[in-house]
Amino acid sequence: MMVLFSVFLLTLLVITAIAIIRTTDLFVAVMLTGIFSLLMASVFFILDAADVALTEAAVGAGISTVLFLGALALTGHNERSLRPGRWLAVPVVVAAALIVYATFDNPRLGDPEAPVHQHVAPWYLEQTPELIDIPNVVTAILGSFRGYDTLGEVFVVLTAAIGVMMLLGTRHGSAASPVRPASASNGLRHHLIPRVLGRLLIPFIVLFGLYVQFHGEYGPGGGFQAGALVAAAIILYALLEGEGPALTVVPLSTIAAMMAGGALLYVLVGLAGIVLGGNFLDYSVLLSNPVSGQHLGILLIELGVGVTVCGCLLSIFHAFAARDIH
Amino acid sequence: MALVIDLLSWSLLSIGGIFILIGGIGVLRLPEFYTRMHAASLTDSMGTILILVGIMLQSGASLATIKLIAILVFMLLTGPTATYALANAALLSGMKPGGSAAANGED
Amino acid sequence: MEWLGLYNYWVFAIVLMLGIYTVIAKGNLIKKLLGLSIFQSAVFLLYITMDKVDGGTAPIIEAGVSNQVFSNPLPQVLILTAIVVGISTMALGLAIVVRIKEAYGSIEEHEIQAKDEYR
Amino acid sequence: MYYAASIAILVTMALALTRAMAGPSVYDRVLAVNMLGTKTVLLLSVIAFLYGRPDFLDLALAYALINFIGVLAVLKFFQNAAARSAVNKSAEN
Repeated sequence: MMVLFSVFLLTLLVITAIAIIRTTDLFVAVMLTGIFSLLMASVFFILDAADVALTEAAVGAGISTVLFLGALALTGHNERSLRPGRWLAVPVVVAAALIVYATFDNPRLGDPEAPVHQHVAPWYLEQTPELIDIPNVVTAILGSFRGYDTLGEVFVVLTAAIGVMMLLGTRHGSAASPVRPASASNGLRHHLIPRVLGRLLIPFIVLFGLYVQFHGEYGPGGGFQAGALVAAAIILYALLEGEGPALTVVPLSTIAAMMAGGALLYVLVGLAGIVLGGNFLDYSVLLSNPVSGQHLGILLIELGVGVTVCGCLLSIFHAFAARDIH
Repeated sequence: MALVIDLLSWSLLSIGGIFILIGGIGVLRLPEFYTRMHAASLTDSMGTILILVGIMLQSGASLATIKLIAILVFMLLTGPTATYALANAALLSGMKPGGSAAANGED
Repeated sequence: MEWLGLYNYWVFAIVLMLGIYTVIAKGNLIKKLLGLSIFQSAVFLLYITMDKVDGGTAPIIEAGVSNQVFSNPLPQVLILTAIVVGISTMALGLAIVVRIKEAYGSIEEHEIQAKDEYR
Repeated sequence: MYYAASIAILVTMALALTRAMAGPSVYDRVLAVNMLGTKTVLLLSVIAFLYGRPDFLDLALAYALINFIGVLAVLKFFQNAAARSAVNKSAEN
């Protein structure tokens, strides 16, 4: 039955993808991308990937729509296609047919004998209760077994955010800051009901973000999701009250400190492992009991991840929002 | 007793499902934006209440029920607010309610 | 019903190619980025499809329950981080598009190329 | 009975998706996206119970909290677009 549900959702997914491509209004395309993300999260959840679905929810529901709309506001939302290039559909269809042909050799969905399930995955599932002793195996792998990977990903996020700041942070000189429409900086202040409700929701979103952050060892969650959720709460504040007040609450210097501080915390935890006589990112030596050491290490690096992701997403949002309307 | 609770929650779930389905049909079939919004928002709230309460009866007194109550409260707060905001934006943009369907596009 | 077990892969193939088609055939730069994000989602779908085990549940060990079958946690870890990285790199792409718009006054590929030739 | 409810939700998602693609106005599409969001919350809650893992309700809770942001972002986008065209007009005159 669940397989049929996922088949139905996947069919909707394909239809949505086709609609995204066919529409010439980019605003509509962005809206459909929101639907795409919702369907994707449901499919992830049906396929047993609760952590991934939570990440897709935290990122796809609010932040990606806000970012795309922020970019559309700066570039215009009508696509003028003079060069249809429809003949390119031919090689694409051929390639799709080839991939479909190749899938007949794939192990079918859910096959326990599939090669993926034979290699290291059983080892992770067996050893996690012994070596790390936290229920969420995904967090254990993310934080400890494959800590290097996660460190790399955090630095990719940081680098991308720095890149956005370098591209959009500069002022273009001679334009002498054209008159900004008053309402643009004010947010949605005159919409009383959304404003009151938003103010009510923000503390709960932050609270939920902290829950996801620190409950990540026991249920779905962790630094990546929590960072995105907290960033979404602050972006909500910025939408309601305008960017100015949001920058008073969380100034740019704080955001920069969060971006760098989280990544630094991660690296320092790794270095502490070396100082205490272990390997880089070996948390077992942090405390006298190796398992408690692992707990402490994962808690700290997840905190680092969460702070960095939150800072990076906020800096990206502000970079787009502060760009003068040209 | 367990049977009564089961029956109650099942009927709530199925009535909720029917409400949601009606809302979906309304969004697809009604002639113009404001009527569609009416179909969407009312059935959304009612269906949400029925389905979530139906699940709550099944889960009994547990952490899950508290989470379900939280979900229900947030849905009941955000749903109508989003609808209000949308209707407001549409009205300000000059879309007239009750206008001829042709003016708003589609049959 | 054998085909049901392969349906996810077929959707992967179709969505992947739809993404590629948007990137190579459409001229609008933001549309290209949307195509890229569709492409990316297709890859996510492939990985998460591979993690499923029959009768399995999400790899979060429940206290006091033995003999649980778990789905593969490894692809989940890879995709979890990839989603957040994906949105940051997408933001970088959007930033570049915004700068292109400011420099060329357009985000259509053919108009940008025409301006480049004119110079 | 969970199955009946989830099938109703899935069918409604398909109907809302049709509305999102058909339009005709942008507001119809936003309405459809919002509706799909609430349906996703319900679907995720029902599936969490179908799988017998009620601790996964966190997901539905996350969507219930932040779906709202999307609608507000759209609202602000329209408002700014209107303000911008007003500024441009006054600059031209």
